[in-house]
Amino acid sequence: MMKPLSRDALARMVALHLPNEGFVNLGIGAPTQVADYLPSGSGVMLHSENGVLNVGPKPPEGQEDWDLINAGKMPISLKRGGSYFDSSLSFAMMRGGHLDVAVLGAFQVSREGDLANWTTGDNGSPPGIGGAIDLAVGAKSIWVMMDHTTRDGRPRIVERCGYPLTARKVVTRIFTNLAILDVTDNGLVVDALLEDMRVAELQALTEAPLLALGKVRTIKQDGAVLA
Amino acid sequence: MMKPLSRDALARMVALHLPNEGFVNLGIGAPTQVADYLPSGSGVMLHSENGVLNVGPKPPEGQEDWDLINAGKMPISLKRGGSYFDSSLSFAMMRGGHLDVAVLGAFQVSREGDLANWTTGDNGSPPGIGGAIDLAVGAKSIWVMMDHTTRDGRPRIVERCGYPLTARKVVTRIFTNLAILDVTDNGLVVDALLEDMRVAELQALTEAPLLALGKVRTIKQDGAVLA
Amino acid sequence: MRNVIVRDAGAAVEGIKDGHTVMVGGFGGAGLPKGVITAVLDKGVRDLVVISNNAGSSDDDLSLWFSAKIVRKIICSYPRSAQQFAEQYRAGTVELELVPQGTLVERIRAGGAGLGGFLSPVGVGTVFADGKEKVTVQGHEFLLELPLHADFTFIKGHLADSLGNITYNKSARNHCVVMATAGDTVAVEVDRIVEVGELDPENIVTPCVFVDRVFTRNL
Amino acid sequence: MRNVIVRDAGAAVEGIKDGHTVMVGGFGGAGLPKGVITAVLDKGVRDLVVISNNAGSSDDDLSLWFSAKIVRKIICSYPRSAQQFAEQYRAGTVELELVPQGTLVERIRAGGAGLGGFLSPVGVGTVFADGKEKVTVQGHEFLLELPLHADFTFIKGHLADSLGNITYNKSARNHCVVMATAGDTVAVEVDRIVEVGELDPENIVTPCVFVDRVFTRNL
Repeated sequence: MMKPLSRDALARMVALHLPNEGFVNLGIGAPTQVADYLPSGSGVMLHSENGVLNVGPKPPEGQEDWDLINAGKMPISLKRGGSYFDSSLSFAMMRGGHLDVAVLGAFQVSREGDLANWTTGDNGSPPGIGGAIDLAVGAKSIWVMMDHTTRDGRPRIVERCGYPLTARKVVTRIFTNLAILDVTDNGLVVDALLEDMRVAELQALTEAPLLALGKVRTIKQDGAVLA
Repeated sequence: MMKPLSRDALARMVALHLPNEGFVNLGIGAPTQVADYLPSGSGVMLHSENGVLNVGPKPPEGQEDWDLINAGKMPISLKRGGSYFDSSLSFAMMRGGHLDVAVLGAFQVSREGDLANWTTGDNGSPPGIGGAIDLAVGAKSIWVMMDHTTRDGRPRIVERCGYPLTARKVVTRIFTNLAILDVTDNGLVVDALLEDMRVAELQALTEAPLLALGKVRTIKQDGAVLA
Repeated sequence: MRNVIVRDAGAAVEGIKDGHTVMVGGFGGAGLPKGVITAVLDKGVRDLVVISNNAGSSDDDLSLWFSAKIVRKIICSYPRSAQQFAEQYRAGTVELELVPQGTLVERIRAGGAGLGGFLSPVGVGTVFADGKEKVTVQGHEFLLELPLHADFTFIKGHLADSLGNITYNKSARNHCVVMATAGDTVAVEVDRIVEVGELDPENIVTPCVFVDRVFTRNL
Repeated sequence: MRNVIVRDAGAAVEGIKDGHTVMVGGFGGAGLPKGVITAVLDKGVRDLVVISNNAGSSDDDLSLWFSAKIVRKIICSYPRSAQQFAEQYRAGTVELELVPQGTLVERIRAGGAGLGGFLSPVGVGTVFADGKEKVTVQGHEFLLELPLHADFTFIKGHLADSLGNITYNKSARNHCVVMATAGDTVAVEVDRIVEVGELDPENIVTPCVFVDRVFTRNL
C-alpha cells in the first residue's frame, strides 16, 4: 500500500478542490499551507479572520510588516484588490455566511459532521477558542483537513466526538491523508481513496461507518485525484 | 410684556447654551437653525444622523452636493476634521451615549421629561419616526426646543403627554420662546424667563407645575440670557 | 479572475421575482440607486416587500414603484413627503412597518452578520414596543428586535473595481453599507469603475465578498 | 478647538484605578498599544479586569501584567502561547472568561452601540452555551450574549489629528475599532500626529467623538 499523503500533498489535494473564484478561509495550522498550492488563475480569494481579504504569500525575509499578519500571527502580503477591515466586519463575513469554504483542522469529526477542533480537554493548559468556532457556524461549507488517525493509530472520524465540541453538524467534507469523505444525510460517503487502498482498509481506521456508493476516485501520492 | 422670542432668537438662546467642544445633534426642523448661531470658537461639533460628523454651513448656491446632506435632506458642507461613516456607526454614536446633547423639536413634553415628538396621531397621513427616537434614548442630554404653547394657546408642557410617546423620562432641558426649564427629580424648575414676565404668567401657559427655586435668569429679546 | 460587472441596470436586477424582498439604499437621494428603479419596473414584478429608509418623494425614486402598485409592503423609518406612497397607504393597498431608523439599520446589520436578533433600548414604553418580546437585562428593559434580510439589495456606490470592492461618496454611505451585507444578491450602481488595484485597500468600505453585481448608469 | 493630545503614555492612562475594567486592542502585536503596557504598571494599579483577544506572548505585551500579578480576570478568545498568563492560570490566581472571538468583538460592539445584547448562533450545543440564556427565534436556537464595556480602552492607531480622528495600519485595525466605541476613557497610541484636515474625511476609521486621548510613543 502507498504511504499516507504527506502534509504537502494533503494541502495540495485540498487546494485543487477549492471552487474557482471562491472566498475561502484557511484555519491556523496545517490549513494555512493550502495557500501554497492554489492553482494560478484559480481566482480564490483568501480571508483572514483578523481583517484581511485577498491574502497573498509570505513576504520575502526582511520585508515583513508586523501590522500585516494572518490568523496564525505570521506575516503575509496583500494581493491586488485586497482590503483591510476591522474584526466586527470580519466576523460578520464569517458568521453571516459570506465565505464559501472554511478549511479547518480538527481533533475529531463525527459521522453527522460534529466538529471538535479547539481543545482535547487536557488539564493544566489554558484553553483557546479564537475564531474557529465562528467559522464553523458561518461558512457555507466547512471542510476539515487532518490526519486520518491519531499518532498512535486511533480513529479521528468517530461516531460521537469525545472531545469538547466546536459546533454540531457543520462539517460537509473531510480531507485526510488517506481519503476524501463527504458528510451526507445518509452518512459518510467515500469520495476518494489513496491509490491501492481498499475501502475495507479505510473502514478499519475509521470508527464511523463508511459508505462507498458510487465510483471512488483515486488519490495519487502527490495529492492529485483521478476520476 | 415682551413678545415671545422669535424663531431666530430661540435658536440663538439654545446655541449660546451648548457646551464648548460638545458633540451635538440638531434635530430636523427648527433645531437645525441653532447651527447659525453657534459662537465662533465654541468648538461645538455637529453630528448628522445620516453619517456626518462636524457639519458645516449650507454651501453657496450652485455648489450643493446632493451626496452631502443633513438629516433634513438639505445640502450642507463639512468642516475641517469632519468625517463620513455609515448609518450603523452613526446610530451606534447616538444610541451608545457618545453625543453630549441632542436638540429636538417636540409636540409635548411632560413634567417627568416624557417626549412626544413624532406624531400627533392625525389619521390619514402615514406616520414617520426617523432617527429622533434613537437620539432621545441615547444622547447624554436631551434638550427640547419648541414654542411654549400650541398656535391656539394650549400648553405643550403637560402633566402627561396626550400624543404618542417617543421616549419616557429623557428630556433634561426645555427651551421655549418664553423660558428655559430644567427637568429635575423634583419637577420642572424655571431657569430663565422672558424679561418682564412673571413665573405666575408662565405657569398659566403651562399645564405641569413649575418651581422657581433659586434665582431666575432673564431672557432678552435677542435670546441672550442674563444671570 | 472574478468579474462582477454587468452591462446595465436591467442586468443588475435580473432574477427578481414577484413577492421578493428588496432592500434599496439611500437617505433621500444620497445613496439611492436610481438606475434600478425603472429597471425593476421594466421587469414587471409585483407584490414586492421593500426595505428602505424613505418611501420616495420625487419622480425618479420609490414613488414610481408605488404609482405602479408593485409594492405590497414597505419597512421603513420615515415615509414622509411621500405622496405616491401616502395615496396607496390611505387606500389601504400597501402595508407599512414603521421602524425607528437606528433599529432599522441594526436589524439589517444583524441579518448580514448572522445574528438572530438584538436587544434595543429604543422604543421601550412606546407604541414601537407593541408585539415585541421584552427582555430585562441587569435591571434594564429592552425590546428583542429581529434581523432583516433580502432577496435583492440595490445600493449606490461611488467607485468599484471588477472584483466588486466599493467606495461611497460623502453622506451617500448611509444605509448602503449594511444593506450590502444582507442581500442574497447585492447589486451596486456606481459612478465609475476603476482597475483592480486602484482602490487603496485601507479605504475600501465594502469588500468585494459582499457584492454580486456592479454597473454604471447609462446617463 | 478640541485637542485630545496628551504628553505620553503616562498621561494617557491617568485616572486608572484598582479594579478597573480595561480593554486592550490588538491581535498578536498588531494593534497592541505597547506604550501603555509599562505606563499602567507604573501606576501601581491591581485587580484589573482585562478584555483583549490574547493574553500576551512576549516581553512587551500583556505578559508583563501577568508577571506583575495586576490582573484579576481576563476576558479573551485565545490565551495560547501565553506563558506568564498560563502560570497564573495554573496557580489559580487569575480568572479566565473564554469567549469565541467573533462573539467577543460583537459583545464589545454592543457595549459601544448601546445595545442590551444580541442573539448568536455561535456556541449552541457546546460548552460555550453553559450558563447562557437560550432564545429560539423562528425555529433556530441562539445564545443571548451580553455587552462588554470598559473604564479604559487602550488601542493602537496609525495616524491621528488633534481632534482625535484615527486611522489604522493594515491588519492592525482588528479589535481596536470596536473597542474605541466601548470605553469610558479611550486612549489611542498612534505612529504619528497630523494636522486637522490632513486626514481625508472618507478614510477616517474612528471618528473623533469616540476618542478622549491620543499620544505618540517616546521611542
